[in-house]
Amino acid sequence: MALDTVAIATTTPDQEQPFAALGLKPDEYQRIREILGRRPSSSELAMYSVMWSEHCSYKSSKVHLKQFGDKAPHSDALLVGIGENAGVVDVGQGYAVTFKIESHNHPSFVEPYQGAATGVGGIVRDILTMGARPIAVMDPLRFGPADAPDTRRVLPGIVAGIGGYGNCLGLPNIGGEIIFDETYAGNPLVNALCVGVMRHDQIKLAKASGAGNLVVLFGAQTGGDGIGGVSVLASETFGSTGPAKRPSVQVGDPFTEKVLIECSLEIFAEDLVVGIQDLGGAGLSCATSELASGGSGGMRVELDTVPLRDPSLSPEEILMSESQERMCAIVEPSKIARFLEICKKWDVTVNVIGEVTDGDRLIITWHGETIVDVPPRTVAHEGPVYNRPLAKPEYVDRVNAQVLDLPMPSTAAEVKAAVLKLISSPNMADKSWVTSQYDKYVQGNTIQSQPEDSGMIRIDESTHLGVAISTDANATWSYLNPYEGAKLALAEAARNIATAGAKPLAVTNCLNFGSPEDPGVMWQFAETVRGLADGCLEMGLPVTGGNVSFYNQTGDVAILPTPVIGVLGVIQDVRERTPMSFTDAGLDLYLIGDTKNDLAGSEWAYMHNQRGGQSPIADLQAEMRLIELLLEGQSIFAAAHDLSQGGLAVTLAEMVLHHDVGATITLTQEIAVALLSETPGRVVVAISPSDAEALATLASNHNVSVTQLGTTGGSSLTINDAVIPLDELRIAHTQTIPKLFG
Amino acid sequence: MKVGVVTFPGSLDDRDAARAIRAGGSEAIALWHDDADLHGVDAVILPGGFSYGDYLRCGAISRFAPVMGSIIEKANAGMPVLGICNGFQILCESHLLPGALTQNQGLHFLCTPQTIKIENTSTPWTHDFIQGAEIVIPLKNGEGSFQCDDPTLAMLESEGRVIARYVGENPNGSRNLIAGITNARGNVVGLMPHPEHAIDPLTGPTADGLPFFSSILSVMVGK
Amino acid sequence: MAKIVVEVMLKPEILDPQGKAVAAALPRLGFTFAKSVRQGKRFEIEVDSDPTPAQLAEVSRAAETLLANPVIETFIVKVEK
Amino acid sequence: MAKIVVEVMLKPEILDPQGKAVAAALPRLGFTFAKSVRQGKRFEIEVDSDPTPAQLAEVSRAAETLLANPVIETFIVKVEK
Ligand SMILES: Nc1ncnc2c1ncn2[C@@H]1O[C@H](COP(=O)(O)OP(=O)(O)O)[C@@H](O)[C@H]1O
Ligand SMILES: [Mg+2]
Repeated sequence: MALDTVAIATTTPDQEQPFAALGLKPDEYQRIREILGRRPSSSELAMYSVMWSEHCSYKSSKVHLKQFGDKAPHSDALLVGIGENAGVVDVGQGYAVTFKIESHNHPSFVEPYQGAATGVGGIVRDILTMGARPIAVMDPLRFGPADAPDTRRVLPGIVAGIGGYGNCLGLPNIGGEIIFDETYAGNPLVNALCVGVMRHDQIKLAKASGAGNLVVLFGAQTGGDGIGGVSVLASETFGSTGPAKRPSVQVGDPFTEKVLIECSLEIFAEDLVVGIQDLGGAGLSCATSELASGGSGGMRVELDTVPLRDPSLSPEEILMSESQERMCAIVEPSKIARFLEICKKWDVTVNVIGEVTDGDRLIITWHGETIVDVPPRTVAHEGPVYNRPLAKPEYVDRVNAQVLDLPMPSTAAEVKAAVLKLISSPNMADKSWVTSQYDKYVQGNTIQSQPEDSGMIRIDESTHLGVAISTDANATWSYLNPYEGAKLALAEAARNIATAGAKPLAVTNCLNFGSPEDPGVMWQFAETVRGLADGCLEMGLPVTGGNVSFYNQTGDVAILPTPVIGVLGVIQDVRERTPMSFTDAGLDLYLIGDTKNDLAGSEWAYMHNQRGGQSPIADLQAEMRLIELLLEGQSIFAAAHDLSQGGLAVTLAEMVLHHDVGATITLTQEIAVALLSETPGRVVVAISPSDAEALATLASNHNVSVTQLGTTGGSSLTINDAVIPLDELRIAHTQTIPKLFG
Repeated sequence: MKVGVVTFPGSLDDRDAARAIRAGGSEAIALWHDDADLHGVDAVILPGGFSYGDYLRCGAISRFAPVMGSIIEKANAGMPVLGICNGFQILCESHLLPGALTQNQGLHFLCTPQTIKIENTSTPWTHDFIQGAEIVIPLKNGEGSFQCDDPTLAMLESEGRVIARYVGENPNGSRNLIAGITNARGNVVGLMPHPEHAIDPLTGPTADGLPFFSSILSVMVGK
Repeated sequence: MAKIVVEVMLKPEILDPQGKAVAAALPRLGFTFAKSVRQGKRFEIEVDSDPTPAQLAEVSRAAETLLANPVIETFIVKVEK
Repeated sequence: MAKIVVEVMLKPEILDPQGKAVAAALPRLGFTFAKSVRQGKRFEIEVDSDPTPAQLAEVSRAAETLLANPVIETFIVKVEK
């Protein structure tokens, strides 16, 4: 195809262009023509189409996400908020921490290993871009039924891909989730979180300012990978036979990324960049337009200078390529020599591809001809915005009205059988088959990882300052009530930080939903965002960033609304943290918080194929009192473990198995409800008997109820008269996943 | 005592190894793969990681780094060298140690606290252990299965050159449960599991790995 | 006894980090012959007797489903003596 | 332009867990033709022109030092059109 230039575009206004094939709607194409006052050149069309895709432009979600700003609680800790590659939080002692979660759902369905691997690679670059050293990753995952053939295909590949990439980067994996549900069949969710740390004065932003400064592309060469991949793929509905479009898959090169990280950190340490942006979805289109748009607007790029892996690529393809492991920096001319030197030391490919200019246009040339001449803000930040129709779906009232009909164990034999059944179900079973494929020790700062409630990383060896992170979502509650579901996930993540003794500080989120063109899905989304924004305001936790993944559906069946909420907290001395389990016999176990009949949306209900009833209503004031109690009482807790999926039964089983120390429990409430209900806002703690009074005082000060459950010790989990030997419990808990996937 | 830690492109556990050296009472000196100068160190540790991505075979490319030329020369003259995980792989590829490390029998990367038994305390890296001690340190690798031919295996066993052995189920298919070996002279040691991640129970499973880093001081200064 | 060989290579447009690493290492060792290197897999399959066309077709099916990943790889089935 | 191929296989006495895993997976998928499977590597090296014997000897040296580990592997160098 002959080169289409701006000059040609001006003289051939009526030439037909394949905008629809590139995912643009007629009115969007018309708007581009209005912005430019002519038809776009083919390169401009390529840029607009990827940048205005759902994935890059947030066109369906923007109007809702605004609430995170509008309802933002005041927070002294927030150093960089939404809008940059990742938010940055002050954790004290001059340290800043940045964290963000992102989805790579669709690519991971197409090619599980590479899809998941490049998902990790992408989020790590977002964190690096902020100026931070990445220090850990997490991976909340969702799959179809554990025994479905497609799950057997995708799960091992996804797990190996996350491990393969993260391990090779030397990033400890400190947590995640693995949940099975039929709605994810054919549409697994691969969300990846990365956290990084830097000093306050090292924060970097994505902006190109200062005319005459150089635009520098460094890292991998550009190839034909995933042209239109992430953006188009993540913006397409899957047909029942697989993805509608099958773009070439991106292959990750973690070694190149590891070297890129070290090289970038050395460049940052010498203060050699004015602005920096990673190349992710939409590749150079995104990086150049966002950098220019973040600065004063003027930039000139000579596309011929981009180093290519495949010399036959056209300029449109170069602009859209999503080749991994690339970064784009803005560098003052006086600093370029040193910049190039550091790249040489690390053997990193580097090229000056352009410069910042005085004007307000992004101009890209190819063999001397101008192929792009656009106002960069219109590409990067002023894309289309949709107020999509939304309507409460018909199912909501219907399922909310359903009355659950569940077996309620009462005899000792029934209780024992129920606990063993629950603890061996794929969702509740031990996940070490997965997590043992992840390096958790590298960097030597991991304080907590799976199966603890949260991951915890030491960030200063001398002061013992640390951060903790948890990610949570209860998609069934979100299905029953998306507004409450979002708040409940937020509360759970915050609680999971606090059980360890860390103070919640900030929130990130990954909103995984079906098609935004379905008003019912859009309603779920809107309710979720409203719930999360209200919840964050009430709890005083700012949303620092996140990601939206739409079109997660197979045919017309959408996944459960799955808002994965990540909460980051700070702990002053990691040596003082509270672990999830006890090593000693003779401790007293208490339940903090009330248990109501909350079986709707529970694991027990799911195991009996029931997804009806009403989700619990989040009581965030109670959650905050519980968090305060946990933080204040930290010194008396020998162990603290959150109650969530699987209720008290699962929490107790996990605690006794962790160090092989049993417990004897006496329950006075109706035993099925006591064990299986999933009422939020509850924690089991272990204390020395001599601290009973201190706990009672804490409880009354914070207006939280506590109930003594029993004592630790022995080689069984005994609940009233049901005796479950630890060996039996362990076999039930640990055999499920290896049997399915080993 | 100055102990050098080599950083190759893709090394991951170099900082952790340096921390462990300091915890063991010595000074850690950073060495760079592209610099043949050993900066006067008394001993060298080749740390874990994925040098050059471990794309071809683990350690196959690193073996040719300029720094390795100097290390091979000094090792042959008796300088203590410890290769951990990827470092062990590099030592085998360099032929400082016999055998090779191949893909785990389970085909997966495996990260787990692993019990090993120390069987040779005469090397400068294992001197501070009690013969037969069972310790728990992390094992984490994808290619940790020690393989060699029968005569080599017989030689290693008869000369007491197996310095550590896995206890319990074979985690990766290594012949004779071998977790670590030494050269004929006893100064070069390769170890698959990671003692540098077991110097403090706060961040590792135990502090059992510390003697690997204190031994060098006892041997070279203490005696 | 006969040997069927399946050779699996990444599609040309797909990044091959392994081949790249080898290509970069060769000149450092003084080997300058390679313009580019691609790394793939080779499966040697022992079968009972000289394979029939039907059997080879089955091997191709196995290659497609198990030995190669058609999303990113291509393969060839051969008989070797 | 010509292509030199280096095929690297584990020595027969060395355990090949990947080959074993493939051999075990095939019958589960209904493929019963394989008596045994070994998995190796294949390097495709692009060179400028038809290789001379001297060049092939150099490739063999590269295979010996870098592409294969003689402790556990064997290799063959071929020219392919
Ligand atoms: N669900 C969300 N909640 C809060 N912020 C979000 C959400 N989704 C996207 N954002 C923010 O919008 C901005 C643009 O996102 P994105 O284009 O995904 O960034 P990047 O390309 O760097 O990954 C980022 O600052 C991101 O944090
Ligand atoms: Mg980014």
